[in-house]
Amino acid sequence: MSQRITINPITRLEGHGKIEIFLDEQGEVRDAFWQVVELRGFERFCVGRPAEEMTRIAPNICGVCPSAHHMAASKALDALYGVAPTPTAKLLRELEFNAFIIEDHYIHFFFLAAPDFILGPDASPAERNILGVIGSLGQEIGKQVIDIRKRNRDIIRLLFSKAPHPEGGLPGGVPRGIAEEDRKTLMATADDSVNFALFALDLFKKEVLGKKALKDLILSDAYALDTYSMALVDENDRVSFYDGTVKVIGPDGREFVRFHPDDYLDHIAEWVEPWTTIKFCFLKQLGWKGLVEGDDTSLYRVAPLARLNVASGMATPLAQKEYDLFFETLGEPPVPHTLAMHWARLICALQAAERNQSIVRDPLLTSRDIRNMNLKLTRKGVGCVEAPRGTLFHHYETDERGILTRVNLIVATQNNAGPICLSIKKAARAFVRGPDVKEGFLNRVEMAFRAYDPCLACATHSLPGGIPLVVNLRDASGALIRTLTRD
Amino acid sequence: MWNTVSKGTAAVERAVKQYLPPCQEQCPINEDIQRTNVLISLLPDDPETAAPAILQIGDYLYDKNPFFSVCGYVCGLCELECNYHAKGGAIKRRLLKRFISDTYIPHLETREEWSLIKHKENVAIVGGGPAGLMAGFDLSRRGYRVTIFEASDRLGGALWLIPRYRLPERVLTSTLEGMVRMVGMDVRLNTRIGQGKWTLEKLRNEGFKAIFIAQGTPTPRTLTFGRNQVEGQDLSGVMYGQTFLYEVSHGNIRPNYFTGKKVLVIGGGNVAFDVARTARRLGGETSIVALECEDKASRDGIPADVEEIRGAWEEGIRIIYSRGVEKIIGESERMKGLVCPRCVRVYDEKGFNPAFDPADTLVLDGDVLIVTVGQGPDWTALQEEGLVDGHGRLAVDPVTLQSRNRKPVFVGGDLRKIGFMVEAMQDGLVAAESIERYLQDRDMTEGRKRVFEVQDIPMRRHYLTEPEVVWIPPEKRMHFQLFERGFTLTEAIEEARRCLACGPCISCKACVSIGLRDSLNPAEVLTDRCCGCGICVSACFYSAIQLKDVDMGRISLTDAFKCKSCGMCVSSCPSGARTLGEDALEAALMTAAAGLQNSPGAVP
Amino acid sequence: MGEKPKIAICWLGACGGCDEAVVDLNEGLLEVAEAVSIELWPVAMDFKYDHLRNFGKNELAVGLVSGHVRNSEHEEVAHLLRERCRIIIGLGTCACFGGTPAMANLISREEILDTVYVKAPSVVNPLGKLPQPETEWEGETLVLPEFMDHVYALNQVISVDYFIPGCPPPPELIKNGIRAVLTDDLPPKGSTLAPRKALCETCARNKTKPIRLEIHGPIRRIHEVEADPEICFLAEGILCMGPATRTGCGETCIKTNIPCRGCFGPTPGITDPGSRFISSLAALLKVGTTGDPEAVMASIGDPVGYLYRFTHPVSTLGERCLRKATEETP
Amino acid sequence: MGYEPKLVCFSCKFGWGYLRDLDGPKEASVFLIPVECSGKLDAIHLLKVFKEGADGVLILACEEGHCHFQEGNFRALKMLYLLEEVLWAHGIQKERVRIAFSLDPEGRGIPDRIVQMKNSLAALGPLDRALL
Repeated sequence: MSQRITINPITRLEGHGKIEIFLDEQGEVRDAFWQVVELRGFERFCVGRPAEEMTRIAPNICGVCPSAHHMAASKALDALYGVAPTPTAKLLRELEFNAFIIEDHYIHFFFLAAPDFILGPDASPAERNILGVIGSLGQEIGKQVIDIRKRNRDIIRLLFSKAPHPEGGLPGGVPRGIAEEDRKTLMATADDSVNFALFALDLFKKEVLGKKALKDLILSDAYALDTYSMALVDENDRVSFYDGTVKVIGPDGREFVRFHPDDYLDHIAEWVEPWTTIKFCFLKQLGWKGLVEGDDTSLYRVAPLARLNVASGMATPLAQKEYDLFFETLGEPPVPHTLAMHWARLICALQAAERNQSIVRDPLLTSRDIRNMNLKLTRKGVGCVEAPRGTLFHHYETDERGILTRVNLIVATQNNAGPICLSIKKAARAFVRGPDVKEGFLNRVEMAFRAYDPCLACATHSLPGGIPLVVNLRDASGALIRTLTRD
Repeated sequence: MWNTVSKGTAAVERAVKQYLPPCQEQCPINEDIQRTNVLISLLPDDPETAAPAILQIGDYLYDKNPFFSVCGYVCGLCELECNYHAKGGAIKRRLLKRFISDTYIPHLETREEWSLIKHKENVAIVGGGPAGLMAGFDLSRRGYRVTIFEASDRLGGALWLIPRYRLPERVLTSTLEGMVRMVGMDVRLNTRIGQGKWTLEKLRNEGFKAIFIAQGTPTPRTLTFGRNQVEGQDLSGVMYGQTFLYEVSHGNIRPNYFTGKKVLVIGGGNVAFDVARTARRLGGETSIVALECEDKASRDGIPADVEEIRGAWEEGIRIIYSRGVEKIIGESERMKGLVCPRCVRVYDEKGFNPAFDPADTLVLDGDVLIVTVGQGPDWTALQEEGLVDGHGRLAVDPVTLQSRNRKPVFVGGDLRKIGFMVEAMQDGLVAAESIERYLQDRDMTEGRKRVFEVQDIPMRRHYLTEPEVVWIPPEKRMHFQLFERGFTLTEAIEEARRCLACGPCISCKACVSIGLRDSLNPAEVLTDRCCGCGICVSACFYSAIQLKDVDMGRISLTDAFKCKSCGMCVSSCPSGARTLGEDALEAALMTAAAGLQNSPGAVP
Repeated sequence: MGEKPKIAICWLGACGGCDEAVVDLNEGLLEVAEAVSIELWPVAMDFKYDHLRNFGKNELAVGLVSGHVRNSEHEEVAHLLRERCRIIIGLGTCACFGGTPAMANLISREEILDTVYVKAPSVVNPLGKLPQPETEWEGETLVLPEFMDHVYALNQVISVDYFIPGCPPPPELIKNGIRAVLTDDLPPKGSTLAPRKALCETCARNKTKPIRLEIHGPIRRIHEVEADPEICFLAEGILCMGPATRTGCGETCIKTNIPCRGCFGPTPGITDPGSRFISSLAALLKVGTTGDPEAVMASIGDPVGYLYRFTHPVSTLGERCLRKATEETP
Repeated sequence: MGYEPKLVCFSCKFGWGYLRDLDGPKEASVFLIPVECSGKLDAIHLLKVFKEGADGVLILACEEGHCHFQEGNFRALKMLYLLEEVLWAHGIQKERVRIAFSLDPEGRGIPDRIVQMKNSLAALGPLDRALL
C-alpha cells in the first residue's frame, strides 16, 4: 500500500509551495515533488509599460529581495540607453546593493534558518521560529540582529525611498545624492556591519559547526548534491555582487564556461514541468537531462555556496580568511554540501560589509554628479546582478519610444529550481520511512529547500498562488488516512 | 415653445458686493447685457419661431430700459469696456439691441399699457428729454402721478438732434410715445417753466410735491477767441449747429439745401460731425474745422468717435485739425470766409485754455458757417428759481441730485452735466429714487453708492474675431436713410454666441430663465477631502477658485460670485472634493445604467 | 481571559513585502510578540494550515491578510481566515486594491501562460507543456491550485473590516492598526487606517507650486529629466499621481526626487483613482493655441500603466466581485 | 440581424436640441443624457456606461470656440484622447467613442447622428467583454 505525504504549505521561505512525498509498500520514498504554485505574468503585463518604470514595477516581483530586481532593472536600463552610471552613481548603487545583501542574508539566517540550528530540527513548531531563536540567544543578541538589519535597510531607504520596494533607479544614475552629514551614520553602519558579520560567523562556528549532530547533518550525504555551479566574478575572478562576468564550473570543479551577461540566452535555458509553475534552469549547451545530478546533469546551482565554489576567492581580506577556513573544513571546491550554504551566506555578507566600509569612506560618495544624461536608446538591454539568492538577469526590449515590447527574466531561485527538487528528494529518501513519520523528519525535508533561501515569488514572478504547507497522509487509493497537524 | 421666465429663481439677483461683466459695470443703468446676449444666442434660427422669442427679450429689456431701442442705434458705451476688445474685437452689443428693436418697435406701438395704481403724490418733471422721461417712467411705475412740462412741441429733447441716417424717426417717436402711454404720464407741451407764467412756486401750489428739472442745454454756445466773442457771428450764412439740426429734424430744411455751397462746420465733437454729415447730405461741400488735434489718444485729441470720423472722411468731408477761428470775414453782410490761426494747445492744467500761433494762419473761404462748439443751459431761469450757488454754478448734491437750496427740487440730465443720452437716463433714475426717498422722508444717501468689481476675461484657446459691420458705400449715402446694415437673425445669434458671458451667474441666469438649467449652485468644497493640490484652480476658466492656507492646511475656495457652476472643477478633482449639490447628470447616469443592464439588444 | 489575544498574519497572492514590513516593526515586533500570540505567519513560523483550522469561529482577534486573490486556494484561505478572525485587516495595496500584479487583468490567462512557458526566449518547451491543475505520475495525481482569470482585491472575496494601504505599508501604520484592534478604539467598519487626504496635503513641494498649475506641451518622462528637488513634479510637466493618492507614506519617493506612482490607493469616497485622474490630467494639460492635443496626450506614453498600476481590480472597468451574496458587506 | 447596439449619447445643452424637449420617442437601446457642458463629463462616467452594458458612446459637443463655458468642448476632447488607450487596453475600440463638434439648437441632426453611430457600432459587432 503506497503512501503519499504532502507538506503544504512549506514555511520559512519567501513564497508559496508544497511538497508531495510518495512511499512504496515498504514505506520507502518512491519519489518526492517540490511544487511551486505561483504565477503572475510580470514578463507579459510589463510589455507596454515605459522601460524606465521597470525600476518601480520589477521590485514588486518580490518583497524579500526587491533591491535585487531594482538593481538588475537599473542596469538593464543602463544597457538599454547605452549609458554608464557616473562614478558617484555607481558607488551609491553598490553601497545600497551591499547593504541589501547584508540585511537580506541576515533575515534568512536569523529569521528563517536559525530556528533549525539554534533550536534544532526537532524543536516544536510553536517555538521553532525567530521568537524562539531570540528566546534562546537572548534579547541582547536579538536586538543586535534587528538593529543591524534596520540600519542597513535605512541605507536602502535613504537612497531609493523604500525598503522593501526601493524605487527610482534611472538609466545612467540615481535619483538623489548623499549629503556630507549622512556620511557619519553610514560609516557607523558599515563598521558595525563588519563586526556583526564576524560575530555571526563565530556564532555559526560555535552553534552549528560546534554541535556534532548538526555538523554531521551538514556533511551527510542526504544534503550533498553534485551539479554545476554558476556565479558572478569580478576581473580578478573574485566573488562579486554588483557587476562582473558569469562563470560556470562543472561538478568536478573545472571551469565549464565564462560569458558576459548579455549572452545569457546562449547558456541558460528554462524547462517546463506541468506539475509546478516554476521553470527549471539548465545549461543550454548540455540540453535538458532531467532532474539528475552527477556527471551527466545539466543543472547548476547558484547563490552563496556556488559563489565560493566558482570564485577563486573573496574580494575582501577578512572574507578571504573565512573563505580559506570554509574549504579547509569542508574539503576542496566544489563543496557539495547544501547546508553549507548557510555558512557561505554569512561569508558573503561579511564581504558586502567590508566593501561598504571602503565605499562610505570614498570622497566621491557625496558628489552631486549623480546622473549621466546622454541617453541613446538602443532598444535592447540586459542587466545582471548577483542577487542574494543567485544570479539574476533582466532582459528588456523596447520600441523607438522606449515602451517595452519584450521582458524576459531569469530569476535567482529559478537557477536553483532543479537542484532544490533533487535536494528535497534526497532528504525525503534519507529521513522519511513508513506510515508514521515524525514531524521533525518532515522538517529535515524542508531544511533541504531552506538552505537555498528560495524565493518563489521571484522564481515564478508570474502568478501568485499556493497556500502554506499542510501535511496530508493518503493511502494508495489516495483516501486521506491522517492529517498531520502540528500543534 | 421658447419661453423665458424672469420671476423666481430666474430673476436677476440685486447686486450686493459683486462682480459684473465690464459692459454692465460701464453701462450707467447697469442694463442686463449678459443675460439678454445669452438669450439672443439661444434664439431659434428660423424667423417665425424666433419672432415671439425676440419680443420676450424685448419686453425684458423694456422693463428696465424703455429707451433700449434708441440705445440700439446711438449708444455703444458698453462696447468700449468689453473684455473681448483686446482679444478679437468687442461684442457688437449695440447692433444686437438694434436687432431686437427692429422686431420690437411695431410690437411696442400696439402693446397694451400697464395698469398702474397711481396712489402716491404728484410729481412734476420739467423737460421731456431722456432724463425727464426716464424719471417720469420710473416714478409712474412706483405709483406717483407724474406730469411732464415740455417747452417745445414734442418730447425727446436733444434726441431729436441725432440725424435720421443714424436714428430712424419711427424708432424715436414710437419709443417716446410708448413710454408715455405704457405708464400713463400726463404731458403738457409748449409750456416753458421759468418765464413768468410757470414758476416752481406755482408748481408747488398746483400740488406737485416734488419737481425734477431736466431741461437740458438748449442754448448753443457762441464762438469766442481768447477773452472775447468772435465778431461776425451775426452775418447771414452763420448759424448754430443745434438749431440747424433742430430745424432739419422738424423737416423745415428742404433737401439739397446746401447744393453748390461751401459749408464750414466749427467743432470737434460728435454733434459737429452730425452737423457736417447732415450738411454733406444736403449737398454742401463740407469741411470741419476742429480746435483739437488728430491723435485721439492725446489730451488734445479730437473727441468725436472714431466711427464718426471715418464715416465723415468716407463721405468726402474735409477735416482740418488744430485750427481756431479768430475772425469771420464778411462782405456786404454775408459771411465769406474765416481767419484760422493754428492751435498749439487746447488744455492746460487749469482746463480749457487754448493757445494759438498767430504766425501760422489759414484763410478759408465758405458760404455757410455752422458753429457747433457745445451748448449750455438756460441760466436765467435757474437763477430766478434760486438754484445756483454763490459762484453761479448749479447747487446740487451729485449723489442724490437734490437741489441744495430747495429741498423738493431735483436737477439732472445735460443741464447738470453734459453727457451721453444714457447718462441723462441714469440721472432720471437717480432722481426718481431720491424723490421717492424725499417724499417718504427716508435717508437720502444710504446704500446709493455701489461699486462693482469687474470680472476679467475668461481663459480659452481660441478667441473669435468680431464680425465685419457693413456700411452702405459712401457714394450711395447721400440721403437720410440708415447707412449701417443691422444683423440678420443668424448673424445676431452668431454674435451673441461669441459673447463670453464673463459675468457671474447671479446677475445673468439666462439659461435658467429658458429652462435649460434648473439650478446654479456654485461648486462646493468638501474641506475634509481637499488636499490643496490646485488642479481645480487650473481647471476653472473663470479663475473663480483659489487656494488658501487655513488651520487645517491648504484648501481650495470657490468665489460664489465668479462661479458658473459649469462643473469643470468637479470632474477635475482627483479626490472628489468638489460637488455641485444634487447633480442631474449623476441621476441620469443611474437611470441609463439600469436601462442598459436590462434592455434587450443582447447578442443574438 | 488572561490568555494573550491570538492573531494570524497570512499572505495570499503576495510578494512577501508586507510581511517584511511587519518584520520592519523591528523592536516593535518584539512588543507585538509580547502582547499577542501569533498563530499563523507562514514566512517566519512553521504553523501549518491545519493549525488554523482547529480554531473556532472568531476565536482569533485579528487577521492581517496581505496579497490579492488569484487562485482557488487564496479564496479558500481567505474564507478560512474570515470565519476564524473577528477582525480582518487588509494589509498592503495588493489586499486593498489588487496591487501591481493585478495589471495581469488586462491580459488573458492563456496569453500569460503562453508568454511565460512557451514564447519566452529562454524557454525550451518543445511539447508546449503548461502547468496543469492535475498531472498524473505513476498512478498518483499532482494537484496545482486552479488559476482564476482575474485578480481580485481581498474585499471582493471576503468582507474586510479595515484597510492598511501601501506598497509596502509603513510599519507605523501596521503598529497603529494592531494597537487600535487590541485597544478596540477603531473607526467605523470599512474605513482605512491611514490619513484621509491626498499626498499634496503633506508634500513639501505643494507650497512652492505656482498658483495656476499647468502643464504646457508634452509630459516629460523621469529618465529624460533632472527634476528640481524643490518644485512640484506636475508643475514641471512630470507625471505624479500624488493628487490622486492617499497620503501616509511620508512622501519618501518624492523626497528621493522621484514622482509618486499611487501605491497608497485612493482617498476616502473614491474607488477608482486612476480614471478620476484622467479628468484631472485633461484639465492640467494646456495644449496652447497651436499645440496638437492628440500629440500632447499621447506624450504620456502608457496611461494604463500609470493610472491603474496598483488599483486595476477596484477600477470602474476592472471591478468584479467573487463574494457570495450571503456575505454582508462592512 | 438581431444585434441591436446599445448607445449612450451625451449632448451639450448649450449646443444641441435645447429648443426641443429632448425626451422624444424612447428607443430601448439609446440613452440620451443632456449635460450642461461636454467638459463636465468625467472619464468615470464613460467607463461606468461601458461597464453597465453600453456598446458605444456618442458625445455631442459644441463647435470649436463656441463653448458657453469657454473650453468645455476642448476639455472633453483631451479627456477622450487620454481615454483611448485605457479603453483599448480593455478591448474597447476607440471607434466606440465618438465626439461631434457642432451646433444644432433644434436637435434636428441628433436622430440621424444616432443612427449613423449605431450603424458603425453594428459594423463593429457586439463588444467583447472578456476584460470588462
